[in-house]
This record gives sequence, structure tokens and C-alpha cells, in this order.
Amino acid sequence: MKFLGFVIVCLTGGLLLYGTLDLPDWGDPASPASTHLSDDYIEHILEETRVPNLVTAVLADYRGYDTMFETAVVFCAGLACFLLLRDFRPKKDRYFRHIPTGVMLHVKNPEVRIIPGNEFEHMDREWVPSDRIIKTVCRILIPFIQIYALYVVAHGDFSPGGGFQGGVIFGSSLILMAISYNLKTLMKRVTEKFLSIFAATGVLIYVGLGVLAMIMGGRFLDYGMLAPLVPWDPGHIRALGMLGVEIGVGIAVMAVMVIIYVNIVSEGRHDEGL
Amino acid sequence: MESIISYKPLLAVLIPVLVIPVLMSSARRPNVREAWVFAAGFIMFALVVSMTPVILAGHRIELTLFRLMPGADIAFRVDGLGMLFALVASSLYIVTSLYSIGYMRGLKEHGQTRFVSFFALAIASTIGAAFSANLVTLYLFYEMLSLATYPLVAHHEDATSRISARRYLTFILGTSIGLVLPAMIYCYHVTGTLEFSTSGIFAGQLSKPGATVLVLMFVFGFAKAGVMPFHSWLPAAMVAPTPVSALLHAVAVVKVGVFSIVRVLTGIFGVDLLGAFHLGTLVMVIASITILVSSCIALSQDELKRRLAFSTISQLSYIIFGVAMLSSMGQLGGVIHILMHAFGKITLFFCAGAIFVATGKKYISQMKGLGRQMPVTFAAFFIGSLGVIGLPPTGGFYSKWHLISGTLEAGQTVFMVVLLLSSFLNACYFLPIVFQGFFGKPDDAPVNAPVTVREANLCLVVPLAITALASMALFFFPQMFVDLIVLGLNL
Amino acid sequence: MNHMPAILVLAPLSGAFFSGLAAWIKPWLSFYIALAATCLSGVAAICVLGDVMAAGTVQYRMAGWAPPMGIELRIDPLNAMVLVLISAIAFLNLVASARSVDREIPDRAPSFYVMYQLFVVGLLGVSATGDLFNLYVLIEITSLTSYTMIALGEEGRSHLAALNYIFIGVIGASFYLLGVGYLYITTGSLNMQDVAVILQQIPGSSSAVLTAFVLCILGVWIKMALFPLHVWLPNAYAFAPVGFARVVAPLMTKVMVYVMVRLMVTVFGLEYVFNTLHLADIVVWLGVIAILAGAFMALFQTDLRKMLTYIIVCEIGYMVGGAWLGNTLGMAGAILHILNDALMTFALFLALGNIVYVRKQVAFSNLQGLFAAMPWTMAGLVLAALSIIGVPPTCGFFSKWYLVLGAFEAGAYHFAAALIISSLVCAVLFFKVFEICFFGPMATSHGHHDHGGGVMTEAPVSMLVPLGLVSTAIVAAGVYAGTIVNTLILPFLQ
Amino acid sequence: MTELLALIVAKYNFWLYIILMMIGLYAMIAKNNLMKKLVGMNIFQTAIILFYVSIGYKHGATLPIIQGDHGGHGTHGGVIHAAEYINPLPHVLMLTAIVVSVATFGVAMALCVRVYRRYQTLEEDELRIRLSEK
Amino acid sequence: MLWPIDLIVLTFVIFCAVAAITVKDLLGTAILFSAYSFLMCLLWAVMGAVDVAFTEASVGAGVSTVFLVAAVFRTSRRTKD
Repeated sequence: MKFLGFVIVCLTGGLLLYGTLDLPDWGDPASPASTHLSDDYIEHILEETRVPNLVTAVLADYRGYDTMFETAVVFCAGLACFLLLRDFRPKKDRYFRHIPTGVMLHVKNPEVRIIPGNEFEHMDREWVPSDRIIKTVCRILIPFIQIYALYVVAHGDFSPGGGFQGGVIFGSSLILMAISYNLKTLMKRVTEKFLSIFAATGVLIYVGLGVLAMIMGGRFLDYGMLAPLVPWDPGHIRALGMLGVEIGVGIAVMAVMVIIYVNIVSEGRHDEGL
Repeated sequence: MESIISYKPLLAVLIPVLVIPVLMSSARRPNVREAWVFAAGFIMFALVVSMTPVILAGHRIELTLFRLMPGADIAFRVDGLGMLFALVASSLYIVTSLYSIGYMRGLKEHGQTRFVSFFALAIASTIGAAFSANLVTLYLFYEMLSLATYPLVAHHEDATSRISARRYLTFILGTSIGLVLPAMIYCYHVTGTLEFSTSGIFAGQLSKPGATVLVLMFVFGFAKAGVMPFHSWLPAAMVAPTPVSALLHAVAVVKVGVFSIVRVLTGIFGVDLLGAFHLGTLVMVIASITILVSSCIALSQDELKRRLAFSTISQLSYIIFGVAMLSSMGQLGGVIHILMHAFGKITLFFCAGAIFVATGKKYISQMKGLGRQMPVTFAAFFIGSLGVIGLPPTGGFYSKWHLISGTLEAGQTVFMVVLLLSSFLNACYFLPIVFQGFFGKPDDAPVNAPVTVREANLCLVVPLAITALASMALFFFPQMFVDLIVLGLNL
Repeated sequence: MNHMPAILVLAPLSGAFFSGLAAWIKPWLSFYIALAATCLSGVAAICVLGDVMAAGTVQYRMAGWAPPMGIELRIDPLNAMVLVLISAIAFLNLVASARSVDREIPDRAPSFYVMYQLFVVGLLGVSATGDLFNLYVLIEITSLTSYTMIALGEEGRSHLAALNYIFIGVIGASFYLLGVGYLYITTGSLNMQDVAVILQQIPGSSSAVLTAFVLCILGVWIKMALFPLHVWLPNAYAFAPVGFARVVAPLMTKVMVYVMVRLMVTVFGLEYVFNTLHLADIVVWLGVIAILAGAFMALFQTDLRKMLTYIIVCEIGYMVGGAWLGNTLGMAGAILHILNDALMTFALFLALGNIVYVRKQVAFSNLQGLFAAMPWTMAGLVLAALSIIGVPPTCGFFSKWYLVLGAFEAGAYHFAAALIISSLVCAVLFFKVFEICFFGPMATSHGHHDHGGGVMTEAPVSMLVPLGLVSTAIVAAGVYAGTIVNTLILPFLQ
Repeated sequence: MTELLALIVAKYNFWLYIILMMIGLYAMIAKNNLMKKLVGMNIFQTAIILFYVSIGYKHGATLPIIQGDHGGHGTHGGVIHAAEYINPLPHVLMLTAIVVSVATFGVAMALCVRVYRRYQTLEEDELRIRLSEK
Repeated sequence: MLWPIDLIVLTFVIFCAVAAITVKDLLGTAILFSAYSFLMCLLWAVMGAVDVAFTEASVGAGVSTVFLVAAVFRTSRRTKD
């Protein structure tokens, strides 16, 4: 196997090397790649869409159709993790802590019902006395991360970033919560239903905007047609449309990232994680 | 000769197919079922007969169903040749269905509905093959027939029938896919058409080796004709119930094979091309080898049906032999042998079946003295064997006569010897049966046992009597069929 | 403005998310939403086909941007045909899945339907788009969904099969992506038409273009499981849940063949493929090897399902070899075979699904007496098998006809021989199966009971109706093969 | 010598991406552990992304974000020179590619967890043994 | 003059890649992989692909690593190769 792999790799590498011979030099401004289409984009995007960040403009408008499917792919991944890992059977042995005494109970018998409350507290198997520093730091940090994520989503038209990055950051803030506290804390705040509905809604916002454009008499995703719906500033209507889809992408990505993490880390049981 | 557009050929093919669901639905009520079978048979026969005068008047009936590719449609064309074959098949179908009632019920066979349904399908595809206007359509019905026959051969669903059904399909399907299909596609590739035309479709596009290979591919590829070495499915298929052996493996299936070869030789290659490359002689050699070898094998068979099967193989090669003679006399003799042999051989099979039903005896060695118990059956057997050997007063004489005179006309003495020798062999393996039947003493029976006549039931005896008489009648009135052939091959 | 091309893709897409949401209200809703969505896209596909046949190529500019700056859907006779095929098969299979999915994936059926629709979206998008990179994204959607749904099958083995598929599939997709990269750096464009125009000016000797071509074709071959690269396919399709195997087996590989044809004909141009490069002979030989290898590997299987998967491998050889014969007949045969093979394979897997539904296992040993037990299913199976073998008037015969004609015209007699041999082997395969189904336990019951009088354990009607429809489609596609070639395929190749 | 150096300067980016890609591909094919294969897969895909990004790079050009005062108000604020800005298209494509790769990564990860839950190993040879013994 | 920095980073990248697929500890693999992604995004930022770099920083160096660690946490940490 190793040898075979080596041979294949060498063949592929050789082919690719051979291919590079006729490539234009690296960073050559005259190469077709950086003249044919890119010039059209660079020169026309601003007056056509009023969005200075060319990447966002091309991503969400010119190639918005691609991006819609990209979001669908993300949704797929989340759904896939749910389908493959989600496991509704409760664990047989559970751990509880009797808060007044601090005694740990290891319950093997599934019949025994212990309602976690102010007397008992549900525990992870690998339970460590919770570290106050980490908790505090994260409690302070997480809101800022989330605000930054919102900024990244909203400001994607003018600076690097956009729905996807913002969504990932927001999602990772939630993941951070799950790590610093424990998985239950997260799942209490954002339930599974909430996440899955968000994931679907995010993409639906995207598709919906496109369909709305169709209804308004344009092609699919033709934000220019949305002008009648937005009374103010028709000039920036395309920018607004992009913002809308970016928000959709952000929501979907945020939800999916959390779904993937939760399912992987708890083997689909959603009870205890890292 | 103008050609008339008519839906009759299509109807003739469709009726047996359309009746199948009815048969299936009336599985619980056998009499109703058989009634439907007869209805279908008679309607089909009537349709075929109703077309005969048109054909005899020198016209053609044509019908194009689907345009697949230019020059290769699914189309029907009724000409003399096809009409002759259709007449034989459809008329004998009625007789056989009567016979099969007696046989199947006499033996209390299982799965009778399946039996009659696939029987109807088989006869439908036979008629279709007879009426097909080009090679594609012919091939279509040829394959349909092979598949429709499989459940019939495998009817008994036991080990032997499994083996022989497997062999049956292997030979038939293997050759048709492996040899005929590529040959056919190659013809289309070269000429761009597959329509049968009496002058052939090749306008000098073939070299001698190419033509030779193609001819061999076709002759061996239509393995239903039982040309050696692709013959051994036929004896194996004898495990099927006797009506199947009678109609399909003496008339319909095997004759479809021969018919296809005749069509290809006369309609695709054409007499001139074959003559130019001396391919006729080649085919005649192959045929005569088959004739002699299979006759010799037949001599050594003790099971009656197997012996009949081998005699069928040799008789089929007569037809190919005659057509490959390329002389009008020979072709006439060959093609009309389709008819004559059909009636003779089906009689023989009916007799074998009747004997089996009545006495349960399969082996010739057990049949000593049976003739006095079943005089009608053995009389019919005698007539049938005369027909196959080719002696008056049976139609077989007519065809044999033309074949021999054809060889004389062409001055091919060697082949005449082959014919005479084979006729002699036929006599050797048929007449002793009759002789023993009437005059031999059963081994087991006491010396002066009172002989009681124990014929099989009427459903079995009547058909074999009919066919025997018919094959005698053909000796006196062959003219209509001769006209059909002359028109079909415009000799 | 005619939105049909967009609706075609959007209906299942939005349907997917709606049925995902509806599952939280009432689980059974998601199935009907999926049904409606696929049905809608089927209608749209038929409308598009009508437009194409009436007015030639249909273009749809996404977001209203003119290509090459924007993405366009470009639908000509070829993809119109493929689109109708995909949506029809997706719809019928959904009908058939109504019963089988609940049995196979009991607690996750709604999510299955969501995935299913996304898969269909991917296939439709792949065959509708006119943009090279968009093609990649959509291929990834199909792959991702199929990884997942394959992994929903038999515990353990199906997961390994899916992982294996992921690794190989990612290599394939990445090769395609690399190829697109090389194309982009040499042409500077991504729109198929535009790229084709620019490639005209680039000398054929350019190593970058050659690499791009080889990489794209290699990637597609990996995805379509051409023989040496087929290792992922048999396990993946054999362990997948039937409800998914029924749709992935006929469609996935065929769509990839479509992509190959599209790349050869539209993007690089037959001129470049056959006259500048000299790979055709090698590829035809590859096809021959694929055909023979697939057929003979199928011969050694003892499980109906495995057998069928290897037959798929064999059929791929037909199409690749035919497409590379380098003449119109061969290409037409290959394209016709995309349609026919999809129909045949779909019918086979539908019948398989019915058998699995009734008998759970499909090892040859428990197929006995099926003709008596489920006559209708077996009738469909027989018809499909005859079509695979190539018996007229089923459609398989005619695509084979064109392929062999093309082989003769190209003088590639080895390819013709391979086709004939493969049909012989397929005949052996299927009649082996039929023999088991015909005989079996009935061999002992030599009584008076009539045919069909035996115990009938037939699959539910919702699974039989699609089978019946597809069987008729098989015959119809055969009978009207000439019409299809003349009205759809030849206009595309001109 | 100098032109060789020039060639290297001109092309080394492409070559290094090829090296990275070979590493990833080798890991995917030859590594025994499924996780390693996954990491290899990701390296492979990142290498391709590197290739695209190198396509997009343009000497003497800056980020593909229009600078200056003609940000908001359309055309009247001075003309834009295409040579000043890097080609945005490859970046767009690669954003999509990254998303696709992370999605595939997640799914593959989930499958690994399932496989481990079933067979208690991620080494391919051991998996083969497990499969053969049952 | 951009290419020396570029070259240095590239060599680091390659080193990280090789290390990531050779170390025997999967947790180490995860971390090295994270480093690899981070260097990669540095490289892209140098080449002016800020958006791609941003995404890679958040995805490759961030979330993917977390996923990898999570998966390692649920499966085994040691490996033979």
C-alpha cells in the first residue's frame, strides 16, 4: 500500500509539475487569470453594487448561486452529523453530586430517578472541580466574541469577513462556552430544536431572498429587483441584499458548527463533552 | 406486385399475446381456459387464411410499426414464404392445443395455465418471425421465442429439466447473441439496411472471406435450426411435455431457425452472391454432414422421443440443403419440406405422446406388439414415418423428389448419394418400430394373451389422425403451397 | 421571463429545508413536501425539455449577470434529457421509498428525506449548470449527501464503505478542482462556453491545457468508478439502505458520464480531444477492460446486490468506451446509454428493493421460488435483465446497437467484441438468478396446484407501480430509440 | 544561473503547492490511521487552495478592497485601475472550497467516531482483521 | 521584495505538514495541523487573500482543530503510524 501510494503520488506530482511549465509566472499581472475576468470585476463592481469589498461582492452577488449551494453544503454537514451520530438512548450509568455534602453518586440502575435541582447536580464522568478562572474569563470573553462576530457579518461589505466567518466565530464562541462550562450548560441555552431550526432558516433566508427577487420580476437572486421593497437608498439595494444573504449564511453556519461539535464530542448523546 | 397496407399481420401476432391475461385470470376454470385457447387459435388461423388469397394473387401485405433506424424498422411483410410458414404453424397450433388438453389432463400435469400461456406466447412469436420484414424484426421474434420456450422446457421443475433448460438457453441465446447479433450489426454497418430483398442487400461490398465468415455466423448462429455442432439442445429439450416437443421442437421453434437461415440466405445475401462465392456448396456440405451424422445417431437411440429429435435434426438440414442448392428446383423442394416434414414429424410426436399417456412406455424396446393394442396410433405412426422418409403416398415424397432431382439437375451426384443414403437410414430407424409394433411379441406378455385394443383418449387420437391424413392429403394437393413458394422466392 | 430552469433546481432545494422544518411540526409532513418538491421539479424539467426542443438552447442568468461574469444555467438537448431523467427517477423512487424508508431508518426518516432532496438538487444542478466551478460545488453536494446516506445502511460495514468513498471521492473532486484551476489560469474564465472560445486560441500543445484535461477527466472517472478506480463503488452501493441505493445506483454514475461528455464536447471540444491528443485508443482499451472486468467480477458474486453493483461497473465501460470511439455513432450510443442504463439500473434496483422488502436478504440462496411468490416484481426484473443483456425491443439492445456500429466504424473490433462478450456474461448471470427463482422450493411441490396458486407475498403497490412505469419506459425508450437519437442527441452533437 | 533563479522565483509557489499536495495525497493513500488520513485530506485540499490563491496574486497590486473616498458614492469619485487590485475571483472560489472541505471534514469525523464505536479501533489493518473474522 | 518571507513561511508550512502526519500522538497531530493551517493563512494574507486567510484562520486553525480534538477525545489518542 505504501509503495503504491508513493508511485501514485509521484505520478500525480510529475503530471502537475509538467503542467506548471506552461503556466504564466507567479504574480504575473499580464496572465490571463488576472486580466480576462478580474479586470471586469474590479472595474465594474463598485458602480454596479456599491460594495468596496470585491470578494464579498463577487461571492454574494455575481456568484451568489455558488454561495447558496455552499451554505447548503454546510447545512448538509450538520444534518449528516445529526443523522450519523445522534443517539437518543440515555446512558445507563449517570453521575450526580449531592450539593450540600459534595458526595458523588454513581447511579448504574436506569430505574433510579434523580431530578437534578438545588439538591443534586448532574456530573460528567470525567468531572473535575470547575476552574473559576476559566469560567470567569470565558464569561467575560464570550459576549465580546459574539459582538465581534456580528461585526464581521455586518461589516463584510467593507472589510474582510462576511457571513461565513462571522458565523464560524459566533459558533466557536458557543463551543467555547461548552468547553469552559460543560455541554449541558450549552444545551440548556441553545436546544437542539433551536439549532436545527436556525440551520434550516438560515439557508431559507438566502433562498427566500432569491425567490423574492424572482417574484419581483427579476432573475433568481437579482437583488436589484428588491428596490421597491426598501424605501430608503435604492442605490445600495444590492449591498443590502448581500447583507441579507450574509446574515442568512451566518445563522446557518453558526448553528451547524455547534451541531457538529456537540454531536462529535458527545457521540450524539448531548450529555457530556470535553 | 403492389403491396397492401393492412393490420392483419399485427393482429395475427397480437391475438395470442392478448389472450394470455385472460388465460391467467381463468386459471381456476380449465374448460373456460381451453375455450379461450381455441378461440385465439381459430381467430389467428382465420386471419392468416384470409390473407392467403391476396398473397396468391401476387401481392404483398406490409405494415411498419416503428422506425428504429433507417433501414431497420420493426415492420411486417407477408410474402409467400412467410405465408406458408404461418399457415403451417397456425393450423398445427389448433390441433396441438386439442392434443395438449388430452395430454396434460391425462397426466394431471401441474402449472397448466403457465403452460398454455407461454405456449400462446411462443406461437405468437413464431407467427411474428414468419411475417417479419427485416432482420431486426426477425431477430426480435427469434429471441422472444427462445425466452417464451424456456418455461415450457423447464416445465417439470426437476433436476433433469433444469439441466436441459439450461443447455437449451445456453445454446440458443449464446449463439444468437454471440454470432447473429454481431453479424447482423456488421451487415447494417456495411449496407445501412436490413430489409429482405430477393436480390440481396450487398452490392459487391463483401469480399469472399468476409462473406464466408458472415454466412457461417448466420448458419451456426441460428442454432434453432440444429445445424451440428449446435444441435445438442434439441435432444435435451425433449424432457418437455410432448405437445411442446410436437409443436415447438418439430415445427415452430426449429422451423423458425431454418426459416431465418432461409431468409438470410435468400433475402440478405441473395442467390447471386452465394453462387458467385460458391458459398451454397459450403452450406450444402455442412448440411449433409449434419444429415448423415444425426441419422446415424438416431439409429442408436432407444428412447422414442430422442430418436425423433435426431431425425428432426437431419430433416431440418434437408431444408437448408435444398435452399443452399440455389437452383429453383432444389429451393422449392427444400422450402416445401418445411410443410411436409412438419405434418409428418408432428404426427410421429403425437403418436409417441399417445403411447406414453396410454401405456407409460418411452422406450422403443418396450413397444413390441403395442400396435395391436393401439392400431390407430401405429397406423398414423406408419404414415408419419413414410412422410419423413419421403415415400408416397405422403407429401414427404414430393419434397424429397424435388431435392433429388435438384441435385441431378445441378449434376452434383455426391449430394444425391447423401440424400438417398439418409433416406435409407430414415427407413432403417422408423420402419422397424412399426414392424415390431404390429408383429413383434412383447417380452413380458404371456404367449397367447388376448389382445385388447386400448387406445389413448380421443383428445390424443383425433389430432394424430388428422395430421396423418393431412400429410397424405398433401401428397395429392400440394399446388397451393408450391405457388406460395414460387411467389415468395420468385423462382 | 421563463424561470423554469431555476425552479427545476430550487424546488427540491427549498423543499429540503421546508421538510426539515416541517418535521418539527409533524414528522410525516416532510415526506409529502419532498414528494411535492420533486414532482414540481419534474414538471419544470419537462417544460424545459419542451422549450429546448422548440427553441433550442435555454439560458438562465443567475442574479441577472451576463456570463462569464455571472453564473448561467445553460440547457441544451443533452442536459434537458438528463434533467428529465433525474427528476423522474427521483420522484418515482420517492414514491417507492414511502414504505421502505420507515422500515430501514425508522426514527430518522424526515432527515433522510431532507438529505434525499439535497442529493437530487446536486444532481439536477450538476446537469443544469454552465459554469465549471459551480459544477464542482454541486458535485460536492451530491457526494456529501451520498456519503451520509450510504452510511445509514448496515451498521459498521456501511460506515467503512462510506469512509472509503469519502477518501476516494475527495481525491476525485479535488482533481477536478485542480483541473479547473489549470483551466482558469490559462483561460482566465470559468464559464464553459467562454472557456471553450478562449481555448480555441491556445495552442493545443500547451502542457497546462493537457494537464487540466487529464485532471478533470481523471476526477470524473474516479467519481464514476471507471474500472481501476471503481474500488469504492461495490461496497458503498451494496451496504447503502435500499431506499438510497435505488436512486444513487442509476443516477450518480450516469450524471458523471454526462459531465465527462460535457467536458469533452462543450469545453475542450472533440477536435482537441481526438485530433490533438492521442489518448482515444488507450481509453477505449480502458473501457474494454472495465467491461470485461465488471462482467467477470459480477460472475463471482453470490449476492444479487453485489452482482448488480458490478454490472454498474461494467456498464460504465460501455459509456466511456463509446464516448471515446471518436465518431458520432459511438458518442450517440454512449449518450443514449446514459438514458437507457439509468432506466435499466433503476428497474433492477426497484425490483431488488421489493425483494429486500419481502425477503430481507438477497443472497442467491434465499431467492428460491420468487417467480411464484412475487410474479410482478420478477416480471420487472426479467424485463430489466433482458435489457441489460440486450434483447430487443428493450432499450438496452439499441444503445448496444449504436455502440457496436460505432465500434465497427472506428475499427475498434475489440470494443465490439467486449460488448458482445459482456452481454453473454450478463445472460449467464441473470439466467443463473432466474433459474434459482424459477425452481427452488417449488421443485418439490409437483402436485396439482396451479401456477400462481402458490403463496403470493408481493411487495406493496406503492413499490410495484414505479416498477411497472419504469418497465414500460424501458420498452418505450427502446421502441423510440431512433426518435430520441434524431431529435435530442444528434442535434446536440452537431 | 540568474535565469534559473528567475525561474525559481517565478514558479516556486506552484512547486511548493505541488509538494504539499503530494504530502497530503500520500497521507490519504498510505497512512494506516483514519484520523491521519483525514488530516492528509485537509492538507491536500489546503494545498489546492494555495494554488488558487497563487493564481490570484498579482505583483504590485493590493487587497481586493477598493480604497479611497470613492467608496460609497459610485462612479464620480475617480476611476479604478484594475492593475491596482488583486484578482478577487480565486479568493471567492476558495472561500467556497474551504467551506466544502470543512463540511467534508466534519462528516468524515462523525463517521470515524461511529466506526470507532463499532470496532474500537481506527487502524485500517486492525479494521480489516475485524471485518474478516466476522 | 516579497518572496523571501513567502519562501520561509512555505518551508515552515511543509515542515508542519510532514510533522502532522508523522507524529504518533493524534492530539499532537491536531495541534500541528492547527499550526499548519495558521501558517497557511499567514501565507495567504501575505499574498493579499485576506478573506481566505480570515476564513482559514477561523475554520482551519479554529473550528476544525476543535473538531479534531473532540474526535480524538471520543476515539483513541495513540496510533501506530
